[in-house]
Order: sequence, then C-alpha cells, then structure tokens
Amino acid sequence: MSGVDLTVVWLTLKLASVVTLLLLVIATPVAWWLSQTQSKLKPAVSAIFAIPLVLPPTVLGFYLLLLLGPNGPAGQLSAGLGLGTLPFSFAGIAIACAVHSLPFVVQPLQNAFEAIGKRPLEVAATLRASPWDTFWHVVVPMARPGFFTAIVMGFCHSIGEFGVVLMIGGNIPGETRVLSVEIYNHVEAMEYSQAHWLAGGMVAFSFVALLAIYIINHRANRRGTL
Amino acid sequence: MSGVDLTVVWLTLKLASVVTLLLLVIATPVAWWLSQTQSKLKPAVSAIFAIPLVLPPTVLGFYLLLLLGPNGPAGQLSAGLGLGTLPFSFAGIAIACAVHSLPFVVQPLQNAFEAIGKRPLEVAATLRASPWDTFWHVVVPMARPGFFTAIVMGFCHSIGEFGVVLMIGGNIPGETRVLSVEIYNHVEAMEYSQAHWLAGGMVAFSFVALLAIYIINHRANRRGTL
Amino acid sequence: QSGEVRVAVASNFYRPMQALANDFEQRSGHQVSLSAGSTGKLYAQIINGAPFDVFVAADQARPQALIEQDLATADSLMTVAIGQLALWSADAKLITGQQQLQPNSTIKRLAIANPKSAPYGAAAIAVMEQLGVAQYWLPRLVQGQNISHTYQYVSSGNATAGFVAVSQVYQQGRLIAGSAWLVPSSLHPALKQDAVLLQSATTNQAAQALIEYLRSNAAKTIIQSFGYRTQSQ
Amino acid sequence: MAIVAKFRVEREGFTLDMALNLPATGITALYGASGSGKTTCLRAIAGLERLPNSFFQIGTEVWQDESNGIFVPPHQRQIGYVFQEASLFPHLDVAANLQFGQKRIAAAERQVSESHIIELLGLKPLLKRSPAALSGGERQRVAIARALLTSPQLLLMDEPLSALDRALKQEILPYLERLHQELAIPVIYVSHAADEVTRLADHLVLIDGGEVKAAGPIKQVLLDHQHAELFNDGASSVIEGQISGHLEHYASELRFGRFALRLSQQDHPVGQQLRCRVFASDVSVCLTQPHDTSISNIFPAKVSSVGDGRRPGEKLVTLQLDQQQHLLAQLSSHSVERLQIHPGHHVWAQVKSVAVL
Amino acid sequence: MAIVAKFRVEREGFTLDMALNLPATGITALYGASGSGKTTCLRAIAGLERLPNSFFQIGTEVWQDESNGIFVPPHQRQIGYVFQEASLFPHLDVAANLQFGQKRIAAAERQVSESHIIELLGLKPLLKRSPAALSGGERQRVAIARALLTSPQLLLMDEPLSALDRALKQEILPYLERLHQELAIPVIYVSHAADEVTRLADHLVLIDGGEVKAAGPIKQVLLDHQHAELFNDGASSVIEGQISGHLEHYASELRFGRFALRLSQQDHPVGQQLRCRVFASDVSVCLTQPHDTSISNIFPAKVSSVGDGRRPGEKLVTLQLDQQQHLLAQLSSHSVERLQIHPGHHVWAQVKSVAVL
Ligand SMILES: Nc1ncnc2c1ncn2[C@@H]1O[C@H](COP(=O)(O)OP(=O)(O)OP(=O)(O)O)[C@@H](O)[C@H]1O
Ligand SMILES: Nc1ncnc2c1ncn2[C@@H]1O[C@H](COP(=O)(O)OP(=O)(O)OP(=O)(O)O)[C@@H](O)[C@H]1O
Ligand code: MOO
Ligand SMILES: [Mg+2]
Ligand SMILES: [Mg+2]
Repeated sequence: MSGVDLTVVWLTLKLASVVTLLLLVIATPVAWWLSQTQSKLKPAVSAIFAIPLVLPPTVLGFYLLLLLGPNGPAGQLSAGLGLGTLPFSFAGIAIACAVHSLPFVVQPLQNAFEAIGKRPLEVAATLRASPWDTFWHVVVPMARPGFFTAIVMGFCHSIGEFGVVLMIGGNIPGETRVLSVEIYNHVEAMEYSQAHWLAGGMVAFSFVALLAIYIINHRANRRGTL
Repeated sequence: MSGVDLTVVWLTLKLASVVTLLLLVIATPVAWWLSQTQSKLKPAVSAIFAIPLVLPPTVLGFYLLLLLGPNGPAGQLSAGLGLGTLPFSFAGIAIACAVHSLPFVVQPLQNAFEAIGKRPLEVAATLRASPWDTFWHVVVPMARPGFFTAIVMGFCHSIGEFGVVLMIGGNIPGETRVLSVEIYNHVEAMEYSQAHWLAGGMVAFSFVALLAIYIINHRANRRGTL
Repeated sequence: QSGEVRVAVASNFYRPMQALANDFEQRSGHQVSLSAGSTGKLYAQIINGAPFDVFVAADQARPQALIEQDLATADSLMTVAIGQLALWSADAKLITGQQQLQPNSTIKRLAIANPKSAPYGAAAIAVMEQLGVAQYWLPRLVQGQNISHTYQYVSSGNATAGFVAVSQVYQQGRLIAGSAWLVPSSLHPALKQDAVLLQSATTNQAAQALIEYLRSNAAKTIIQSFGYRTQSQ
Repeated sequence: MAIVAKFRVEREGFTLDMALNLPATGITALYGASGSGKTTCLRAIAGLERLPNSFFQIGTEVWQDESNGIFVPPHQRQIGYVFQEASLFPHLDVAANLQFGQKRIAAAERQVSESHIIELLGLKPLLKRSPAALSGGERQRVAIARALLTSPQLLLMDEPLSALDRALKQEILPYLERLHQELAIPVIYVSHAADEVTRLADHLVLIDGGEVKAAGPIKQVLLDHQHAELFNDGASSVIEGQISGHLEHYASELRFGRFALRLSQQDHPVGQQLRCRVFASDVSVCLTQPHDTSISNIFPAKVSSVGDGRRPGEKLVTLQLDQQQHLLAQLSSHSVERLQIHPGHHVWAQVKSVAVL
Repeated sequence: MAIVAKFRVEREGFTLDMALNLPATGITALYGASGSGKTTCLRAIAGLERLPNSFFQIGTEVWQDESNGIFVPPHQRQIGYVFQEASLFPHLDVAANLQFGQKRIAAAERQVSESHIIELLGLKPLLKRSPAALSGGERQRVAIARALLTSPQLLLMDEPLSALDRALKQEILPYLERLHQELAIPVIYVSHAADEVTRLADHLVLIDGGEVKAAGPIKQVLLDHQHAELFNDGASSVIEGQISGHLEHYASELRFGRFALRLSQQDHPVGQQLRCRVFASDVSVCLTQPHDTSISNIFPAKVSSVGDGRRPGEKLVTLQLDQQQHLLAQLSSHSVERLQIHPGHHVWAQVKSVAVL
C-alpha cells in the first residue's frame, strides 16, 4: 500500500474510534433512559432514534449538509459559537457518522439494560450503591454483551460508512478521505485491481480484528457469568 | 406524489418486508447456534457475520455484483441451475440487501438468546418440550425484545439501503428502483423539491410507523414480563 | 410496432436525457426507461450483465473500454454532448471572472468533482494548472463525489465556489442564481460524453432508433438547451 | 421396579461419587447438608446434567449408560421436576405456566386433575397473574402444580416446600402422599426439613460431601444411632402398624405387634397400614407404671442399650418392646443415673406424642 | 428508639394495610402465611417499594413521610437486606459480591469482621467461585454475609435460612443473636419457621391478608390461645428466668419466680437472663407427684382454664404456676376426662423438653 493509503487507513481507524466513543457517550444515557422510563414519550423517543436507519446515507448526508452548512440552523449556531462550520472537517464526518450509526448502538444497549431487570439494581441500592455507582458497577458490567455488540456494530459501521461521509466530508486527503471513499473511487475510476487490494485488505484486517475481539469476548464471557 | 412514485413506495415496502423475512429465516438459526454453541469456531463465525458491516455498501454491492454476475462463481451456479443471474432483479437486491443487514439482525437475536440463560430451557425439557418445541414456545417469546429490535433494524435498514441496491439493482424502474434510489434520482436531476417531498414523506411515514410499533411493543411488554 | 429501450445514463446527463427520452417517445412511439448512475458504476454493471441497451457516459473512456471488450458496437459510438465548465458561486456578487482563482482570493473553499472518477473534476484541475494556481488551491479543495455533489456543496454555501457544469447553473442561456465565470474550453481537455449501443441490443430496433435520434438536430437542440455543446457533424 | 444409578463427577473442590439402588416406588428422600450434592444428583437423574461414565436405569428403561452411548434427553424422560428456585416462565401467566407441561402429554396419560391441583394449592385467584406479581411461596406452589400436571413417571423435587409456611405444607404433604399412593408415582425428594422427610419418605438417602453415607428404608436408617448426627433432627424411631379401631374422643388405635398406640383420630379405615414417628425426646421412662398421668401411651419395655446422646449430659436409650419393635428415648444423664437405667432393666416407656407419618 | 410504620397499598386481589409500632432494638419477626404481605412490607421498609400515603420512621430518622414529601432512597438508608431469593451479582465472584457493600461504607463504620463472617458461614472455599457454581444454600449464605458486611443500622431478612439445613441454621442463628446483642442492630426477620422465630425473635408480628393480626413481645403473643392457629406451630409458652447455677451431668438450672428449671448445659454465666419455650405438646399432667420418672422438670400447678385444641380430641389446658408464670399443656380430651381436669384443680405439670431460645 502506498503512503497515501496508510494515511487513509489511519484516518479510517481514527474516525471509527472517535465515532464509537461519541456513540457510547450519547447512546448510553439515551438507552438507559429508554430502558428505565415509565414516560409516555418513550415510544416517540425510540422512534426518533430509529429514524437515521430509514434514510439512505446519501440523503441523510445531504440534509446534514444543509443543516450544518453556513445557511443551516445548526451551522449558524456553530458559527455563532465561533466553532466554524462542520462539513468538510473531521469533526463533521464524525458527527454525521455518529448520527447515522446511533440506532445500532442505542438498540443493543437498551435491550441489554432491560434484560438486567430490577433486582440487581435493588440489591445494589441495599448495599449502599447510589444510582450512579450502581450504573457503573452493576449495570455496565452486567450489560457487557450489549456494550460489546454496540461497540462492534458502531465501530464496524463507521468503518463501512460511506454515503454520509462522502457527502459531508468532501474527500479531503488526511482530513476526511477514508478507506471506504478511497475504494469507491478506485471502483469508479476502473482501477479494479487497486480496489480489490484495498477491499481485500480491509476484509482480511477486519476479519482478524473481529476474530481477535470475539475470542477475547468469548473468554471473558466464560470467565464471567454462565 | 405521482403514479411512478407510488410504485416506488410499494417496491420499497415489498423489498423491506421480503428482506426482513429473509433475514429472520437466515439469522435466527445462526444467532441460536452462536448463542448455544461451545464450538471453537464461534468467534470465527461471529466475525464472518459482522464483516458486511465493515464494507462500504457500494463496495459490497460491487463484489456481490462480481460474485453473482454471469462471470462470478455464484452467478454461474445460479445460471447453471436455470435460475438466471440475480443482479438487476428484485431477488438480487433482496439478497444483497439481506447480506448487508445480516449483522443487525444476528446480533440482537444472539444477545436476546444468550440473555435467556439455561434455566428456562431446562424447565421446558422437564415439561416434555422437545428442543424444537422449546425454541418456539419458550425461546422465541422470551427473546421478543431481541426479535423486535432485529425486525425494526432489519426493516428500517432495508428501507434506507442505497449503495448496495443501486449497485446490484441498477436503478431499473418498477424492478429495482426503490425509494432511496428515487430520491437519489431526484437529487441528480436537481429536482430538489421532489427530493425534499419524498425524503420528508419518508421520514414522516417512518416516524409514524415506528411510533405505532413502539407503542404496540410497549403495551405488549407491559402486559408480558416485568 | 413500439419497442422498449433501456438507457444507462451518467447522472450528470440525467436531466437532458429525460427530455430527450420524452421527445423520442413522442416521435417514435417507443418506450424509454432510464437508469441513472455514475459512469464508473454503470460501466461495472454493464460488464457484469446489466440489462441495458444504450449507455450514455460522462466520458469517452468507458464506452471505448466496452467496445474493446466487445460489449458495445463500435459503429454506434458517438459523442452526444460536450460539457462546459463554470466557476460558480451561490453568492451573486462573488465571481466576476478568472481573477477569483488567483491566490488570496475571497474564495475560502473551492469545490470540484473528484478528478479521479469525474471528468469535470479532472477538467477543473486542468484549468487550475493552466492558470498556474493549482498549488494554491490543492489544500483548499473539497471534492464532491460527482458533479452533482459539487453543485450541492456550492449551492448550500458550504463551499464558497466550485467548478460545476454549466448545465447545472444555466437555464435557457441564463444563470439561474449566484455568479459564475464560464471557463473557456481551451483551458481543459474537451468534456466529451459518448454514447454507445450495447452488444446485447443489436437486434433491438428501439435502441437503434434512439441512437439515430441522438444524432438528430432535434436532439442536439434539446441538449444545447441544457447548457451543453454538441459536436458538429 | 428399581432405580439403579451411578454418578461420578469431579468439580473444583467437590467430587460427587454416588451409587444408588432405590426402589422405584414410594418416596425417597435425599437428605444432606448444604453443598453435599443433592441438586447435582437430582439434575443428573433428570438428564439436565450429563455426567460422564454414569448410569441410570428405572425399571427396565435405561436412561443413561455412557459405556454404551445411551443418553435419553430430558424431554423424553417422563419426569416431573420442581426446581430449588421456582422457575416459572416469565412470559406466561400462571394458567399458561400450568398448562405448559400438561398440553404436551397425551390426554390419555393425564392422571392428575387440573382443577383438583389448582384448588389444593390455592392457585385459583392467581391464574391470570404474571409470575412477577406473585409472592415467593405462590411461585413455588405454581411450580409444584406445573410439575404434577405432567403426570410424571418419576417426580423429582428439590426442596419444594421450603418457601411454604407450615399450614400450606400440612395441606400439600398429605396430597403428595396420596398422589404417590394412588398413582404410584415414585418421588425423589430433596429436603432439609427432617419433619417433612420423616413424614413423607419411605426411603432415605443420607448424603455427605458427594457420597452416600447411608441408604435404605427410613425406619432402618433412622434407628441407627450413627446417623442421628447426619440426619440432624434428633433421634427418633418409627412404629408401623395397622389401624385397629376408632375410639371416642376423636382418637384412633394403632396396633403393632402385641401393643396398641393411641393416636389422634385418623381418616383411614380400620386395617389401614400406618406409620408413626416417635422422637427420642418425646419418650420418657418410669420405673413403675404411671396411672394418674395425662400420657396415654405407656408401654412396658426392656432397656437394651444406653448410648451417648448428641450433646453431653444426654443419653440415648434403646428400649425393646418386643422382638420387632424398638423405641429410642433421649434422657438426661442425670435421670439415667438417678433411675439406674442399665441394659436389661425393665421400665415403662411413656410416649408423650406421636407424629403420624 | 422505636420504629413507626404505616403502609397502605391496593393491588389486584390484595390490600396491604399495616400500622406497626416496633422497638428499634432486638429481633422482630414478621410471621404469616404465603402471600400475606411480608415481603411487600419488608420492601416498603427498605424503600424498594414506594407505597403512597405511607410513613416510616426509625428512631428520630424519618425515611418516608409522603404527606411531607419525604422519601429517603434505599441506598441512603443504612439497611442490610437479604432477599427471599439469594440475588448475587452474576458478574462478580463470591469475594467481590461480599465486598460490594463493605467497600461502600466508611472504614470507621465497619463493625463486622469480614474474616469472621467468612468463617462462620463457611465461605472460604467458595470465595473465588462464580455464583453460578454454587449450590442453593451456598448462594443464600453468601447473600447473608454480604448484607451483614455493610454493618447496617437495620437488618431486613426475608426468609434467609429456609434454604439452609438444620446444622447450618444452628450455627448461624446464635451468630445472628450475638450480632444483634453486640452491635445492637435491630433486625426485622421474615420467616415461616416457627422454631427460628421463637428462638430469635423478641417481638412478633403476625400478619394475615395484608393486615397485622397481633404484634407485641413474643412471650405475650405466643401465650394468647387465639394466635396459636395463626402462628401455626402448636401452642407454646415462654419461660424467662435467670441462670442460677451449673450442675453436674452437663446441666444448668434456670430460676424463674420460685421455681427452677433443669436445662441442658448452657454456656452463659450465672445470672444471665435466658428464655425458653415450652411447647404445649411437651407438657403432660399427673394428678400425683411422679417420682421414679426420667422427667426432671415437674411443677405443681393449678388448672386455670381448659380450652379446645387445634384438632378435635385435643384440649389446651392453661396451668398456672404462680402469679407470673403460665404453662400451656396440650392433652387429649380422653385424658382430660379420665383425669377430671377442671379449672381450679391442682395437678403436677411434667415438662418433657424445653427449647432454649
Ligand atoms: N406486582 C403485584 N401485583 C399484584 N399482586 C401482587 C404483586 N406483587 C405481589 N402481589 C401479591 O401481594 C401479596 C403479598 O405478596 P408478598 O410477596 O408480600 O407475600 P409474602 O407474605 O412475602 O408471601 P411468601 O411467604 O409466599 O413470600 C400476594 O398475594 C401477591 O400475590
Ligand atoms: N458449576 C460448578 N462448578 C463447581 N462447583 C460446583 C458447580 N455447581 C455446583 N458446584 C458445587 O458442587 C457442590 C454440590 O452442589 P449441589 O448444588 O448439588 O448441592 P446441594 O446439596 O443441592 O446443596 P444445597 O442444599 O445448598 O442446595 C457444591 O459444593 C457446589 O459448590
Ligand atoms: O455523471 Mo457522473 O459519472 O457521476 O459525473
Ligand atoms: Mg441444592
Ligand atoms: Mg415473600
């Protein structure tokens, strides 16, 4: 692989990592709220968080472009705050990517939280753990399979993210040109052998990486609960 | 909306429904096997089923095209069986779409199956239920939240599916031109107001539909287990 | 009797092709179905058995490649349209001519189409090289995947200006909005868009009729009305 | 009919190694300390745990014979199982939980009446409830009913009554007894409660540290002083006899050998076999025949041995009524010394209370 | 210090309405049939269930007063809770489960020694195990230890010992007693086992159908014939006295009023207050003073009333020893008639066995 491609690989991994982190930070409280709430708003909030799934990525990207651009409300807000506008920046694709992958992270977390049931929370409370403490030391470890799935799905989906990134990113080398766009470009340009090499490498690498984390997870599961 | 658009909407819903069904049929046994197996192959199989996530949809579509096309091994097989080749047909996009959405369906099902634990299976066995019987009458109902998530994610993701469908489907009216592709067409034709209408309608419709099923699910959950 | 012709058309040419198809359908009674996509994607689909009869590309390379692989008929090859490039901004006062391309321009971010996959992008690079400002703009570029993305970058104001197709910003010979500089075609290789009849359609009379139609003056008038030039016979 | 079982398994810090040979009739109690392997054994019988190198046969049916590769999966074994923690299906209401097993056996095989069980276990008001809305004892009752409704060939119960209060136990126990008498369902019953065990069990298996310490008819096992410590319920002896008549004052008479025991009134007809347990602590000894005492059951006996009791200061005295029948009496050493009780002496055994089993 | 509670809630087919006024010292038993509302009450005390219009106060601390909008969340109540089903954290091993609560209280507040509890409950070999690899009784022991290690101000226990065998109970019970004596931790204890309750409890609350049927010092509540049915353990009376001496033959003497009771040897020093329970079924009556009997405890008494027993053919006779002390005797009607036992008659009460509480 050429030097350029390595930048691209690096950027891709960075994007996926940042997005995954961002997703966890956003999705965890949302999923927790959804799993615990008795509110009538629950179905509405659930539906809103599923919407990014329904929109084709390019279309989503298109609207995010309008929303975050200098004429869009979010863009004017961010510009007013002195942050500039987000499209064509790493931060922009990260946010866009996160919006798109949100449902894949909220759902498994919510399911995992709900599967815990009330009893462990009650037990923790009688053992003097505050709700916050309980969340970190009981809920999070017990929801490990859910977090695992959420992280794998969020990370992988961000690596494969394409339409949104393409639209919001502007293919700027070193900033927003990620692997998926690069492979796509090769396909478009009839450079099939480069595309094959890149795609093959990506699949092989991903397989090895996934295999490794699945093995680690498998071991951890065995050691942990039945 | 014009007559053409209604065909597109219909085709989209048909695609999403067929794909969801297909996904359930494929993913359920896979997820069940993964949740129950002690095999050393488990991490490898898990990793394989996560791979479609990593590939950008267009790239995935490209390779499916190569694979299923008249020169690809799968294409030659299907042609040899007298089935013709799959790309550029409804069956083709359905299969491609299913491949792409598989991880979103396998994962929540697997998590739900694992969350059930062994005890209910043991209880069912002592009550004379065969493994098959147990699966249908204990595992499936107890994994309802997982199935719900899997269905919502599979269905929504199929509606929003774009890159794979465009690549494998070829934007053929009445056959493979679904809503996401139609919006793309409008955008390409600079018919932005149509694009906005379609996208807006899609979001609104999806929101209402999702809201409805979340409300139904919410009620069912309340009636069911705690 | 009426037949059907399936056209794979490069996205940038989708709008004129719709008009052409309507006109053709009225004249011939044949049915036309259009499938839009990027040229590279359509090419990949055709070599993998896509059921198209006519391919209208955004460049000359892909139709040529199909002919070399015996997937298209050489005698049907024709240049349907010649694209024109414009430097365009959504700001009505910004672009007054090529001087905005000089360094220290008021243009903060310049959008072009991906030069690797889109001919308009390659043409834009050529223009900047010709003007000797390529080094200046390289770090200030944003690339749309195709010319349509590029247009959206500019029209949404995310990019201050960009190289777009004249066909996107002109209607009936007048600028629709913003300000623009029409790039002289001498500054870049010609943006020739070729069409070709696919091998599988050699017996399709409707397809042959469409190829014939595209060569007609009626067709050329329509094509020109979308801001393209056409090749003189 | 007999049950032959051989189970062996090694676990971190625990080895189970049991060979059992039980009659496939009546109630067999598995009794042992916490962690002694009772649940593991029951699970192995049900086939829920497939222990290597193991063997299980009931009557002529071999359910497990690893040396010949035989292993009948649990759902093909006609068992009923009541788990130590009531494991109701959370997605089904009480009624559906009850029907789950019942629906899965042929109508012809249903020998247990649903309405009867529902009434017996007081489940009527709970039928439409979800398991989450039940109290601990209510859950356990549903689990018992559910297992019974499969009309099993062998009933396995893992401390089914420990979550229930005494009044409920008192209602359920006779039903279990009758069930196994009427339907001849053999029952293997794990319990910590000595009173349950002695009341219900025909056979007793004492388990300790994964091994069988004693097994046999309950009368035999209980009579052996050695096991008093393991059984942990205080020594007792069992009297088996026939109802010989119903008396006024709501009393019945049980004849055993040449003796008669006065009992509270029994429902059983004259001639019915009956078993009673007499705790050593309920037996006192007089040197002369007491007359003006409220104790009705007084038997002449011969001291056959004097052993140490469980605690210092206590003696366990074996009294021989005739060739067949012994009684154990738990006396203070003080009394033994004061009354000069030695083997061979003739005394009067006063039985203050008798537990009908 | 006192505990004042008022809980009310309506559920489908069940209404809880309890007003409790308990001393915030000693052990209070909640006793009642399955489904009577014991767990609900305990959960309300812990704050796990927030019942509307309810009130709870311990000492000067108000934990719940809905009319003033006060509700202290459970984790801020210094309670220990042992759930009816041992609810260990599945993701933690036994050691980590034990430390979970302990880590969360200030070192200065730790009054319970970890190593001591681990030894007492026999948890040493289990420390590295996962909860899934424990037997039912082992899980329950871990749960008890875990609750104790938070050195709670109030210990709530929901049938903690029902999964344990008698030997273990016998070891744990004295520890619980000592715990509450040494640390003065008040305990509210739900149990079905009458022997546990009578041994442990200072106060007894009888619950039925969501209502308090009787509450008070255990001696009082048990002595009332009315409650025998509810308490379900057979009538009994409680004798409270002082150890007056240790005798030879491993015996001790308990002095109460002008009487002395001979007991098996007690560890307590002379002068120690002690409480014993005498079951009505362990008391027999003679018209003349018996001499050559193995029964050591024989008291002159006056029949003060003759009532009906639980079953037909049984009578419950109240015997008055002196102004203070009563004994209940359960006799057959046959004997009552034969011996002509009527109020005012003087008899000899023979106490066959005494349970030290
Ligand atoms: N969520 C609920 N909805 C309706 N009824 C309930 C709910 N939870 C408990 N109950 C009922 O409330 C009553 C009291 O339950 P509780 O658990 O307090 O009983 P308990 O005295 O602890 O019984 P046990 O000894 O069987 O554990 C029971 O009749 C039970 O069925
Ligand atoms: N998966 C396991 N791994 C290691 N040891 C185990 C496992 N399961 C059970 N044990 C151990 O095996 C022994 C027997 O357990 P079992 O559940 O049969 O006991 P039990 O007699 O039923 O006890 P209890 O009366 O407490 O329920 C216990 O010491 C337990 O700790
Ligand atoms: O129509 Mo193109 O090939 O996407 O510029
Ligand atoms: Mg057990
Ligand atoms: Mg309870």
